[in-house]
Amino acid sequence: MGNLVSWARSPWGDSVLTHISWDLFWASLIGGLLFLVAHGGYMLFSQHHKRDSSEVDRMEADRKGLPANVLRHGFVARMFHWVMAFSMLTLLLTAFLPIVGVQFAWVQWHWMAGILLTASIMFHIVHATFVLDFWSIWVGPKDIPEFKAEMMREVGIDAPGPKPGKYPLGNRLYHLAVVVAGLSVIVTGILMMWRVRTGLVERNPYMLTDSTWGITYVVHGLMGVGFVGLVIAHIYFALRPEKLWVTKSMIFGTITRRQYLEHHDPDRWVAESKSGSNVG
Amino acid sequence: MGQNDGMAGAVERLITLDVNGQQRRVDVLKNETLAMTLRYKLGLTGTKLGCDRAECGACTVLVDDVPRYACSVLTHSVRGKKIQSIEGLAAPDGTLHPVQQAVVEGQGFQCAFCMPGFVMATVGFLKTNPAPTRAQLAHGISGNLCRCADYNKILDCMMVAADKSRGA
Amino acid sequence: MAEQQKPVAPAIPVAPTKPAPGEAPKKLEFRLLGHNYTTPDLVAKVTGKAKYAEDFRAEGMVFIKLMPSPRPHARVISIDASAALAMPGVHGILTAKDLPAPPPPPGPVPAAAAAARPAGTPPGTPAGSPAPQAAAPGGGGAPAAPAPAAGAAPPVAAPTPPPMPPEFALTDEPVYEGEPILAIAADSEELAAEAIDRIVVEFEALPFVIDPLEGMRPGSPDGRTQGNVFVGPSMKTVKWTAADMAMVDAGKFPVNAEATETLTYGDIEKGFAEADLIVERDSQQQTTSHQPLESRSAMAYWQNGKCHINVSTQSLARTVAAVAGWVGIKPEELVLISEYTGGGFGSKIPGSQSIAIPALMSKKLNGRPVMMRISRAEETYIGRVRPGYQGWVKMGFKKDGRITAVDTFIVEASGPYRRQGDHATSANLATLQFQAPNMRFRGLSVATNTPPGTSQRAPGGLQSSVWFEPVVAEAARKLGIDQVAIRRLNAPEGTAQFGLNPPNTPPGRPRNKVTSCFVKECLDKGAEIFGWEARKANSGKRTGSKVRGIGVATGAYTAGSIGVDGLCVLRPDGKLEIHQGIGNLGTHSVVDTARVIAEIANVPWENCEVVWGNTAKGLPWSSIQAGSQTTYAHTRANYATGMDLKKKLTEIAAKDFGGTPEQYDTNAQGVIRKGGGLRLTWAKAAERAIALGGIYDGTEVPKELNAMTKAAAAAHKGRGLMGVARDNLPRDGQTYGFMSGFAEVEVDVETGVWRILEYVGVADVGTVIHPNSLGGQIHGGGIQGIGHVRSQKLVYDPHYGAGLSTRLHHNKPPTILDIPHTLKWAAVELPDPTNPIGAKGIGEPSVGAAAGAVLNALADAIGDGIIRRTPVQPEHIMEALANGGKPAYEPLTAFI
Amino acid sequence: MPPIRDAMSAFELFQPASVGDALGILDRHGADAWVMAGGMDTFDWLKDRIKKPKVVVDLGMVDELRGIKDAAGGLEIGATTTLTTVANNPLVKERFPLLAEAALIVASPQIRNQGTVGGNISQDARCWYYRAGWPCYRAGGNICYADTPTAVNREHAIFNADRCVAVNPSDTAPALVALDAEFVIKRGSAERVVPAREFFIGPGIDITRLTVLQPGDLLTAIRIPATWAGKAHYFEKVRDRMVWDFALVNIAASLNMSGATISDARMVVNGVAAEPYRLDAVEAAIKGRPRDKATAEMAADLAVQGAVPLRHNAYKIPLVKALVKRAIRGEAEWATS
Repeated sequence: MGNLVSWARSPWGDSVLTHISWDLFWASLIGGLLFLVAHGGYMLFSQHHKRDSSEVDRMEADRKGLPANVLRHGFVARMFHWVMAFSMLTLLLTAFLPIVGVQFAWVQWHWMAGILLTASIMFHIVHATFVLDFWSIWVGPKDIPEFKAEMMREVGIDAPGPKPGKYPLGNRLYHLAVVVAGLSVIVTGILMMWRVRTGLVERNPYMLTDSTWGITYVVHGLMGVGFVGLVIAHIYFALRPEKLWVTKSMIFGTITRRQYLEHHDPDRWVAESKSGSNVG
Repeated sequence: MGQNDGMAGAVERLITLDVNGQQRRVDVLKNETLAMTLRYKLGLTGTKLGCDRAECGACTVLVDDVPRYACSVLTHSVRGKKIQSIEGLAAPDGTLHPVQQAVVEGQGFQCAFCMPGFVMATVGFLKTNPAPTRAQLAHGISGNLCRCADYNKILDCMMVAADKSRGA
Repeated sequence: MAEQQKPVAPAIPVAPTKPAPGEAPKKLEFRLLGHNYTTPDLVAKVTGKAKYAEDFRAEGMVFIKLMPSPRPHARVISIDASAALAMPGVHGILTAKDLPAPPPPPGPVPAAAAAARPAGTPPGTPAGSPAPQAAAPGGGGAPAAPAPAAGAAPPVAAPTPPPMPPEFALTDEPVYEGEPILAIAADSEELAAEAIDRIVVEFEALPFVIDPLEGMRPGSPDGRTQGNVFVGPSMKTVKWTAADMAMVDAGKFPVNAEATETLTYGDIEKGFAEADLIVERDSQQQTTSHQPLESRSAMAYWQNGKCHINVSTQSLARTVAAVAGWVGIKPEELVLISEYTGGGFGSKIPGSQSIAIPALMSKKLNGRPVMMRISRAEETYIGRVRPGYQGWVKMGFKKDGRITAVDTFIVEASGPYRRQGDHATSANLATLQFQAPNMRFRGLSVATNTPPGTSQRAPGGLQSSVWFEPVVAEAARKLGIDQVAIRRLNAPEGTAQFGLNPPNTPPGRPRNKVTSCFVKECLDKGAEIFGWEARKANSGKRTGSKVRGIGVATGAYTAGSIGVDGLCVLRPDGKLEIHQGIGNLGTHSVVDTARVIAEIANVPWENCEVVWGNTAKGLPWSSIQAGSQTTYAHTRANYATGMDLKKKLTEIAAKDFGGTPEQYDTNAQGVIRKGGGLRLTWAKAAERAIALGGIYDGTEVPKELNAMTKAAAAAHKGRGLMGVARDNLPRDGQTYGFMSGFAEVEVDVETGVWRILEYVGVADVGTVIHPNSLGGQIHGGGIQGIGHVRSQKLVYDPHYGAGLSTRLHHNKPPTILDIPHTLKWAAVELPDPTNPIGAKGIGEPSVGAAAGAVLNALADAIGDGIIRRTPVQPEHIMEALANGGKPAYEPLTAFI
Repeated sequence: MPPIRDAMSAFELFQPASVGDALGILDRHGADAWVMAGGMDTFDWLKDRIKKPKVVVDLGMVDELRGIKDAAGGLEIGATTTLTTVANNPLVKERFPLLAEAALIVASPQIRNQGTVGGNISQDARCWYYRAGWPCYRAGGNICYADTPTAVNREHAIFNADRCVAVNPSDTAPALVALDAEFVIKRGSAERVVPAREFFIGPGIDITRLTVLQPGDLLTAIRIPATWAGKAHYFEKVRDRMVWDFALVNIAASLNMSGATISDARMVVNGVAAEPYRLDAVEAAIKGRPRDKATAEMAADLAVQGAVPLRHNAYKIPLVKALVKRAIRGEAEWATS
């Protein structure tokens, strides 16, 4: 595998970082695929315990006021998600296709997609802060009871304790990873805009020192290859049969009332109708 | 051709070179240039190193009568070829080559560090064009740099040299 | 040695020729001098037998590689060489700490100090002190050292900062990229390089300056910790105002910015008020490296308590003390060998500091021979440069073309170590070349973290022609005056006066004057050979995309110093050994000036052997071989020596055969009685001298001789009849050589590519002593000047302070195809009256004349206002012409 | 620590006598092997100690790689044929004078005596930052030192720069592109024939190489079709010095005339992009037009569309225009004098 990062001699003879080793890309890719296989295998034996259908029936009866379809992702949120997905895929393809041997002039598409990603993320932050329930996707100490309960359920025990709110814990942990990696690539990527010719900023390739630039590139690279694994995992889950209802909700916006009650804790996530008014 | 460990194209270090009409047995590193071999192994220091980068001509020697920069030729690549350096130009009795004679008569060159290279380049060029015009001669020996910039006198001498060489 | 001997020896003037008032100077005729011959070193050169420094070998020789500084300015914090020294085949390391303490100024007459004053040293210089700087033909340039005399700021009340420390061979505070930090000796260069790769050096980065004008920006870093501007031997920090720098940023030179040096003559305000036409311009000249074809390689070993070094140096006698100082030994412990030098052009006047490295390494290795081969890239870093200029010039003219005033401001890129002073030299030369009645020079010598500046063939002289000549040419065009005529009108003549003074110099102080000057004759002869009048029809002639132009310019430079020694020994085998302390750097002067002794004493040249190039052979004290001073200095010294030899010969004859010495003379066979036959053969005379001893065989020598000459005489005493003398001949004034240059160029206006069609140089060199060599100097110097105008440059990346033009194809010295296929030259051959031989130097004046002529021809072809910097690259012309004559390049940026 | 120059590192040397042997050695040593023909580019890298290959494969003994032969009215030139041979070959001079002229104007006589046509077209970029061994994009790093606000980039690219602004320095490459040449590349037992246009690649495609040649590849021959034989040709190189200089800009053009009008054309400039820059728009626009001033003016403007100058190389725009005009007018200029 060689070194995980590549070093070079700066014009002044100092050792500076330049890039991550592209071996790490393969590591991330293989890691993502291994996870996929491992998880797929595991799911064959998974005892995941969702809410008993009898209980769901009871809850459904109790909540006649719920609409038939519960809004999970508003239009704006869905737009954001898909724009981000598009830009992220473009970024990954433009970054990594040349490494696997598909050579083309990728830089322009890469930074343009990067700008799209940055814009969409900035919008998302504002939107999540002021419109969405910002904390619904966050992870914190208060999630420990849910974590314990979900682990029990995973081995087939109908454990007491909280059910997931709007987002299951795994979902929220994934989001956290994406936040960290995403902000890292965005911040480093924005700095890199001063390195390449974009016409958007007054270039200054010497804005940072040689060694700081090296760190910038390595962070960008590390997080970038990290996304390879993350995206593989994400797509994998999106395509798993038992999760397709979630995927559909990212397209159509809603889940059925029954799905809502099956998978969520109505107390932790108060359903909205498609019109957006609180129900129940 | 050296053939060690049976591998095609492999090279032996101990080789025989044809230098100035003599067969010289010499131990040559793989990464050794002809200029280094001549200067440091065979004692032929008339071949000068001005730049060691093929951009001054002070190291010019003839390889099979063709002027080449000895600084930029691997010695191993001239096995079996006829190498002529400035030391091999005069006759064994000391009679100067017509080109050398012309330089002596015309008091050509100043510091003369470039001189062996210029002389060899001229000898090589005159083999391909024995009766050059002054302009053709200048082109022919344009791969040699003279920092004293005695170019005018060099061309004067070398035009005489061309006449002498034809007469010889 | 195939020259025709003339049957009759002409009368030799026994004292400086002084033409009677009104009498026109006449050409001197000699038996040997003035005739072509073959120098005795030529066969060795053309057969490859001549040994230059890197051609020497010795048993057990090891090889040095240097570690260059990766940074333009830094402090070495630590060096860990343990891994390198542990490698088998690695023998030793040398760092700055291993170098001896600073040497005292070298030589009985400190070579550097004596020669470092700018040309045109103002009055007040002690009379009889050696002439100011000079550089040798084919190897010119004066040594660089602190130059406190002319050009320095007037004394100020503030306490003077301490003088800057000298430069060493290795350093703990590199002040330019590539400066050697340490040396490693190993079995091979390759192994030494591998070893250096394993050495860990920790640096503390220090601020640096590349473009001198950037160093003037308020708040900008200084090139040295002591400041950014050299003032005399010291430094201080000078920053221009924000308004000044705003002008720089707008591409205009701020003419009212602060200067640390001011020199004046007359009253420029009055001068400009009288002018009918004023021409001014911003201007820039590049820094160029010397690039002698032989790098400064050196090989050293110790034997029997003496340090033997094979070196490449311009002036052997003057290198001994310097090298001994750098090695930390006494001059008598040093054997210096330099029989052949592959060019120097000012960069090897007293050798170079790096010579000490193999010597000290060898000492560490118990005398083992050490070879230090300097590569071309290393030569580009440590091999010295000519300082570039940025600035402004303004000249006033009367309607008839008479110059009324000159004002100039020159910022010199001096490199990191010392004030070079080329800028002040240029200004002083302008007062000579153009005889301006009023002039002011303001200047700064700015420290840059680029290779150290030193004299390069015509230091300040080349730049003077490039700086001022195009302004004169523009004025002539504007006034409708012929270019030759305007130069004739302003040319110096006779014992012309020149020189600038520091401000507040009391009025009436006498100026410098030259010993002879025949510029007008040079212009006339050049115009005739060039066919100036006929070629005027070519001016501006367009054929397709090509336009032609013609130009003329003059060049001037010091051309002679005084006070050096000569030494010869007439041996009992009848041969005359002529010892020369000057180096053999290609100018042939080492042999040409030796012929003076043979000439004077009537010894056939076939009987003469010239001894040079090895201090163990006993060599007399010499001039520095630089500044075009050798020919003058050593024809005088060897004239005195020849006279001494002849005097002793006739004295011996008088002793043996009666009568007075005056009744005897010499001919090709030996000593004759006037009107009678041969009395003493050369061999017999030598035997008699040995028998007589005393002054005749060198046992007693004059006290006035230099210690080095005395040591040489002592080594050779008793071997024959010794002629030995110091040049005590009188001289009133300073000796300068002059050139006129004429050029025709052709410019392709679509691509900006230009070529020179014709060049003619005519020299005022006094008596011509060797026509072939003179032609070589006129053209060689001329082409070096052309290289300056055409292509040579040094390029630096300003962010990293790193040299980019480390290769010849980057720094672009001129090739054989960059000049016309045929060049012409001539000399006016009017003797200098202060030299009995009448000869002067010419290595430097040739440089500026050619550069100026080509620049003027270019402007004649494409118009004024386009060329503002050198080298004139194709795009400078092409872009400006495509842009309606407006230059598109950056006018003031340096090192691009 | 800082770079030490001018001491070549040791390597294993192979001097195969046949293409087959050479390919075998290359196959065995993969990326460790360095192919050397004339060595005029190689020695710089090795002496600068920037490249330290374990194995050098000297092609000098492979006779089958040398020579020029007729190929159906065109020519096939062995990759290690020297530039002198190309410049003096009667067939080249008769059919493709622009190639002869381009070869004759390379560097210096001795370099042409040793440098090969294959080496000339596949030589690496001469950007002085890259050649200094600095860790730029082309060297696998993350910056172009030549494209910074303070960089000295007079010799750099005005077209198709993508992070790296180095240019292709070859004189023969544009000539071969203008002749629709094809390049025969062998690898192991496989052979592929690559059109000139695809042989040269820009930084967008691969920032670390100027051609498609990868470790293990061996350029064996150059095929020039008969298409442009005997047609109107033009070559000109603008440079600072008449010897040892790379082109600031050079131009190679072949024009097929049908009477007084241009029926087809190839026009290529080099020294302006990382690949020989083919002026497609010009080629299309001058079809059916005479070789006159009007066509030249029109073509000149088209030629420089899309040019992006750097701080020190804006002159290349008018220079390209001037050369395009001259190529169309076909005036004989001093090429080599």
